[in-house]
Amino acid sequence: MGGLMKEFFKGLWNDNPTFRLQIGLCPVLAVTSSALNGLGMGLATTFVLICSSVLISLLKNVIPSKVRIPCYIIVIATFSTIVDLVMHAFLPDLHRVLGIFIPLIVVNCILMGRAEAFASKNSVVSSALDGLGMGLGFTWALTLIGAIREILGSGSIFNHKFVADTAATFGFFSLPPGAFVTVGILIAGMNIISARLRKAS
Amino acid sequence: MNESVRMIVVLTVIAMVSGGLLAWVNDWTGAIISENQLQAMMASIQEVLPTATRVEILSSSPSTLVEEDPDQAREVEQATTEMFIGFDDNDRPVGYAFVGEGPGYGGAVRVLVGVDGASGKILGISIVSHAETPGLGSRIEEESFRSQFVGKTLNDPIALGRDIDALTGATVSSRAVVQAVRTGFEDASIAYERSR
Amino acid sequence: MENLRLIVTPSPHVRDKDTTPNIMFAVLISLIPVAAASLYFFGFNALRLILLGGAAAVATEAIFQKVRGRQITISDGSALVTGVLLALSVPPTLPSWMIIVGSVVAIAIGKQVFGGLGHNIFNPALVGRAFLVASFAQPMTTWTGPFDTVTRATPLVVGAARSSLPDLFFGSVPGSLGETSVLAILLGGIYLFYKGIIDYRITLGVLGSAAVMSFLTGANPVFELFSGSLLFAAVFMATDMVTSPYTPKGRWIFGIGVGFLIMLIRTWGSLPEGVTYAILIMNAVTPLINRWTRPRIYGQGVHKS
Amino acid sequence: MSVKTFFGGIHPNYAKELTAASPIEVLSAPETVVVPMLQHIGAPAVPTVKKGDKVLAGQVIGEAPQPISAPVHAPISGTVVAVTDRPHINGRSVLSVIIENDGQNEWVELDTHPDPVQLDREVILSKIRAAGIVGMGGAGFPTAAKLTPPKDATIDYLILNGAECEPYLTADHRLMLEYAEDVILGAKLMAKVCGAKKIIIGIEDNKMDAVAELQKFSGAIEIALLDTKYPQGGEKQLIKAITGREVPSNGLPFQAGVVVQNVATAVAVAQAVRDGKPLVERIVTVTGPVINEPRNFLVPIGTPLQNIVEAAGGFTEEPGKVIVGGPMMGMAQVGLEAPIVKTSNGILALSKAESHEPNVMPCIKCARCVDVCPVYLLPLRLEAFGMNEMWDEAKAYGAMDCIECGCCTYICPSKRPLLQYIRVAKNQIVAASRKKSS
Amino acid sequence: MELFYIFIGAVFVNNFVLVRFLGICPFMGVSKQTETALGMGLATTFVMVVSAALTWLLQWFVLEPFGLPFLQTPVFILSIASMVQLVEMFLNKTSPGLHRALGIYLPLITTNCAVLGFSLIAVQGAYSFIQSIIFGLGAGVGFTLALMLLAGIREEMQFADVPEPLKGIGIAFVIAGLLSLAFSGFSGLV
Ligand SMILES: Cc1cc2nc3c(=O)[nH]c(=O)nc-3n(C[C@H](O)[C@H](O)[C@H](O)COP(=O)(O)O)c2cc1C
Ligand SMILES: Cc1cc2nc3c(=O)[nH]c(=O)nc-3n(C[C@H](O)[C@H](O)[C@H](O)COP(=O)(O)O)c2cc1C
Ligand SMILES: Cc1cc2nc3c(=O)[nH]c(=O)nc-3n(C[C@H](O)[C@H](O)[C@H](O)COP(=O)(O)O)c2cc1C
Ligand SMILES: Cc1cc2nc3c(=O)[nH]c(=O)nc-3n(C[C@H](O)[C@H](O)[C@H](O)CO)c2cc1C
Ligand code: SF4
Ligand code: SF4
Ligand code: SF4
Ligand code: SF4
Ligand code: FES
Repeated sequence: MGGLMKEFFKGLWNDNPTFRLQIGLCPVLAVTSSALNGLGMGLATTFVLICSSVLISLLKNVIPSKVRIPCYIIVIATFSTIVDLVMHAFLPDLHRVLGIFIPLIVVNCILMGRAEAFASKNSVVSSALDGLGMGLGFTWALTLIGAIREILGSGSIFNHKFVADTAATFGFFSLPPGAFVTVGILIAGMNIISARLRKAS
Repeated sequence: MNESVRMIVVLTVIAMVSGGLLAWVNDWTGAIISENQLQAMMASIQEVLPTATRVEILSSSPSTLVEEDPDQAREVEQATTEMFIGFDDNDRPVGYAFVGEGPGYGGAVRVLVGVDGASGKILGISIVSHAETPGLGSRIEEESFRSQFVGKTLNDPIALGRDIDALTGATVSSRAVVQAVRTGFEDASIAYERSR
Repeated sequence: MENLRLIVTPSPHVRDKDTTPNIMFAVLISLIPVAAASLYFFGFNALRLILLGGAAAVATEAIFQKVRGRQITISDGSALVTGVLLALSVPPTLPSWMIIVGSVVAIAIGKQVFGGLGHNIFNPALVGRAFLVASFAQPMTTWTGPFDTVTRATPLVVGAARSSLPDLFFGSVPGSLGETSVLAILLGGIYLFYKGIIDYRITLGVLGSAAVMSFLTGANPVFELFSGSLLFAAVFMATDMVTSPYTPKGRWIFGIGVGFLIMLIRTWGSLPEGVTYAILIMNAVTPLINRWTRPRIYGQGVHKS
Repeated sequence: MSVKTFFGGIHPNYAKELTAASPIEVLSAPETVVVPMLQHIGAPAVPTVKKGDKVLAGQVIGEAPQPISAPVHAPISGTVVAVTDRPHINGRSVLSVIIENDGQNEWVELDTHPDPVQLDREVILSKIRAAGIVGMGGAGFPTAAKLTPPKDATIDYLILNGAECEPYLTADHRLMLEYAEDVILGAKLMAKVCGAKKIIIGIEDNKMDAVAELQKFSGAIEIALLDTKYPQGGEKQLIKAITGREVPSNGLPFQAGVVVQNVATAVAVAQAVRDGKPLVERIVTVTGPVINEPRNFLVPIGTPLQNIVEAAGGFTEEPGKVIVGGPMMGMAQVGLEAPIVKTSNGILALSKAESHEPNVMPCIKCARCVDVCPVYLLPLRLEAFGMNEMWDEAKAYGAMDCIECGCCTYICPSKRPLLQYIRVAKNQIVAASRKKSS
Repeated sequence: MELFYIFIGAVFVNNFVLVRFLGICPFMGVSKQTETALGMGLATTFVMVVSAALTWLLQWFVLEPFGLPFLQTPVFILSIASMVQLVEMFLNKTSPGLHRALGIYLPLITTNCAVLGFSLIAVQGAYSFIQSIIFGLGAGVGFTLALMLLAGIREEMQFADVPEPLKGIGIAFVIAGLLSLAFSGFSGLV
């Protein structure tokens, strides 16, 4: 069981896709102007990640290795498209903000990376946990970035404004440059914390 | 099974299952999506044409306007793209709404304008889409800015600095709205007259 | 004479007396006419912004160096230059807390994250300014006239036809603190040039290409050079040596590029003034310019007879 | 006359007024002289005397083992008291012959020629080689070797280097004033040997009196006035300023059709061929803010620094640095024990205040070092490569073309030790290429 | 003129990397050296132009006429991936030199969302065939430009005393942010 939990926890910190592996970066920057957008994108990605991990793990003995990449692409693309359509139908506002980054989940290399490196070699349960951990690691990173940018840039959190409408906020953080700078500084923060943890242990 | 036959079979099966699944999801969501979009548009039109209970789409591309009057072609090209006519309970046209577009600070600003059919006065405008700077250009969405257009007719200047005040620090965005309203208005009124 | 304790170091054994702190303080001296003009035209606001901008920059630098455990080098004057230049490039009515934020960002994000003096890629004062514009676009684009606090449009917005050349020359026009007086900027620039601190290639490159561009687009070159922050930037900001190329040819390219981009943005962009961005963009190209304009080394490419 | 110059360079405080007007005084030989076997570029000379031998002034005490080397002669008459390693001004220990002065000043028989220009080219060359003459402008390359370029090379110009661009030094200046006739004779002899079509003497325009003096004898020889700027006397800069040509990178001056010789070398050549005198003495400027009575001396080679400083009245205060050579390229000394050699043109003493290493700050990319580099390098970049051990990049950016003039280090407002790191890079590049070839 | 605006817009005003946030992974991953950055940029530009043509044909001659726009994502990504494979094989056969220069980058590009993202945007924008191709060229050139600028700056950073926690990717993000800030000066140009 401890082994399984490890599959789950590694995505949250040590192998965090955003802060550690630096993969799947486009949505990290593009859709994090608010915490809610970050959360939505994170959960959508997590959904695709779990589904495709499970499916690929199930099919691992069926798929010939020569065509495995196209197969993975189809599986991932299918789930991305499903998320895209469903979100369009039921969460139209969020869908509009996330825009093409929902279909782009298919090229997010967290997906391909996990399919190739993990799901194709492991059991259904550990693949699901791996996907869940990676997805939640991605989700918390996006939500945190979104929250910071939203607080600084718009003076609100999860769309609840906590400053007067007329108050000046650091609009920089809502804009593209603010996205890059926020992520850069958060990566530095993660490095500091990790260095401390390493020293402590 | 031969290796390459297996490859082809597996790939085909996966692709077909995927295609089928997507087709089903698309069917299921497609209706909801178009319904949503219609609802959203209706809600906006309702906002600018309060008395209308039913809306008809008049034209959704410039070409329908151009056909009869080649002289208008040049202007029309950059103006009205979408136009709607509102009817009251008695199926009498009460006015029309059109989408106008103007170049803003961060890209095109699209504005929905509602006009009273009888008086030719603007009933209200709403901003359909824009990419202006939050807190600066985005203030074109504010009621106080939009309300300046209410009551204007084609005989009014509808010009920045004359009868419309720009938002401080956002002249570009303000001008985009004014231009979207003014140019759209001219073409749309011709189209509306013809349609009656 | 038996027990001489001699110092042994490699040659050369003599050094020029100019030092980096001297250079920074010379820039501050050269800013005196500009600062004086801004005090004259904008009064207390000018004093307030210059003092706060300078102090916040110096304090940020000290804190950053303290946290990093580095030697605190605020006495070299470079942070003060950044703070003062930032203050001189903002509108007179900017709230105090905003100039402080600008200075903190200029030093923290513009300079210290790169490793401090000499390592930064982008002009720190302009990083601070661009941050302020992105965050507080309205206060950063609201100008008041000289001697009063009535909001007025700058000459760039009003246009050449409605601006008086003498007003532009002496500085009696709305604008950012340091940019209005052509005379004061020229005085400072001549001093810097005389002291060998600024490179004529950059300044002439900016002014020359802007003049040519405005001539080609049918604008009035004199008006274009005298209005907005073009001249101020050409003298004090494009010339920041840390963020401009170090090859002779590169400096021409840099200056011409800045002038060209300023006029491009002024003429076709949606910003009335593109100086900040023009310089930041050329700052970004500077490493590539340096790499591609290496001087031919003496004797290379010469055939051995 | 128009003033010629090159691109780059610096204008340090020249401080030549301390000694420019002091005529050359002959310094009598000390009790003992220490004559190093290595005073030139190339293989060290091999001692031909041993402890206890009696020697005459002008007698060979070290033989050249191969063409790129130079024989060494006794500057005085006396007894060899030791042949052993002694401190050299280059900071290392070098095999030296120590001679105790017998006070007789007895000379070997000298072979004189009243009209040396008529001599055969080969004869002149062999006399130059036998006299142990090496470049006296600094590097000490054996003059005979430099005068015999490969057969297929054509030499258009012989340039005499009278620039003396190092601050403080006036040895060459006084030499041109007081030995003008020998300078011209030496030039003619060397031109004959190397087949140069034209002789040009390059002199900085702060020595107009020397120009006037030389013009009395120069005849067809041209004098080129040069801007007063360091390193005007650098061989490559001189060639560029006077002929507009460049020495190919990694090449030698003859490949640009030029041979450059220092004016003191010319005098030594004249005296060797006409008077048969080997190179056993040279002119040295003793100067600096803490020297009691700065002046110029004609000094027997092998005289310890100590004796020369004392002859100039000693120090006014304890010095911080004593340098052999000028302030730009000279060697800082650990003490005053080492002797003067053929290439030492000055002794410079700086005060403690002037000797402290300045506070180093980060490079602000002001490009002053770029603007002064006379070989158009990017010193700031080379320094960074040197510090970060990026030897390949340093090589690609021309580190090996650096002439080590020190202009970059001099001018840097952040007081960065640019040249120091460039030297490190050069050494590493040489070491790497040696390793590859072996 | 229209085409010119599309090109300038894609290169400067709505730079794919700095404003639209597409292709960030290679932007961060392959920008340590200017030489490799140029290789990656050129390879990506090439793939973009080819996939502009390919996806335009697929969209307007296959997906739309058969009522299958919902299959856009899988169809595009599969065809881009196969196209890259073909291009690689083709290059290998015909021009080993070019293959050596660009080959190592080609497989990376398939999973670079700039290419797929570009195709989706081009379809949304309802560009004509020629416009699509120019748009693809602009997107690629814009990507190359941003990549080169970042690489030039990051090379400079090896001499800089960057704070330890920011070293490497952290400072690269800050630099990208400042690049993006500088590029905001281009807004409104077209
Ligand atoms: C970062 C930034 C964002 C801007 N955003 C807008 C905007 O959204 N709308 C606008 O009209 N002007 C915007 N501007 C300002 C315009 O470029 C221009 O300065 C202004 O419209 C000038 O007119 P005004 O100050 O007289 O209103 C922005 C400026 C900057 C620097
Ligand atoms: C930076 C630098 C400056 C030099 N300045 C002089 C000078 O002023 N006078 C001089 O005779 N040699 C000077 N030299 C040495 C010359 O380059 C050259 O070696 C010399 O003139 C050759 O003559 P020689 O072999 O007779 O010494 C300098 C060398 C360097 C590298
Ligand atoms: C290893 C070496 C080989 C040289 N070979 C020759 C040569 O073959 N011919 C020549 O004219 N000079 C030769 N030189 C002399 C140089 O051209 C130059 O005059 C000498 O290094 C002194 O220059 P400096 O005093 O400027 O440093 C050589 C110098 C060195 C260091
Ligand atoms: C001529 C000159 C111009 C300068 N211009 C600026 C400037 O525009 N902005 C700035 O932050 N610092 C400027 N500085 C100061 C200094 O270069 C700056 O603090 C460094 O960029 C920080 O590494 C200038 C310095 C000099 C000598
Ligand atoms: S620096 Fe060189 S050229 Fe100048 S005087 Fe000294 S030895 Fe001669
Ligand atoms: S002179 Fe010094 S500070 Fe200036 S660029 Fe050269 S090394 Fe840097
Ligand atoms: S790099 Fe070498 S040649 Fe250039 S100035 Fe420095 S020491 Fe002189
Ligand atoms: S494979 Fe994709 S996600 Fe991974 S680094 Fe490359 S582009 Fe980024
Ligand atoms: S390139 Fe866009 S997510 Fe990686």
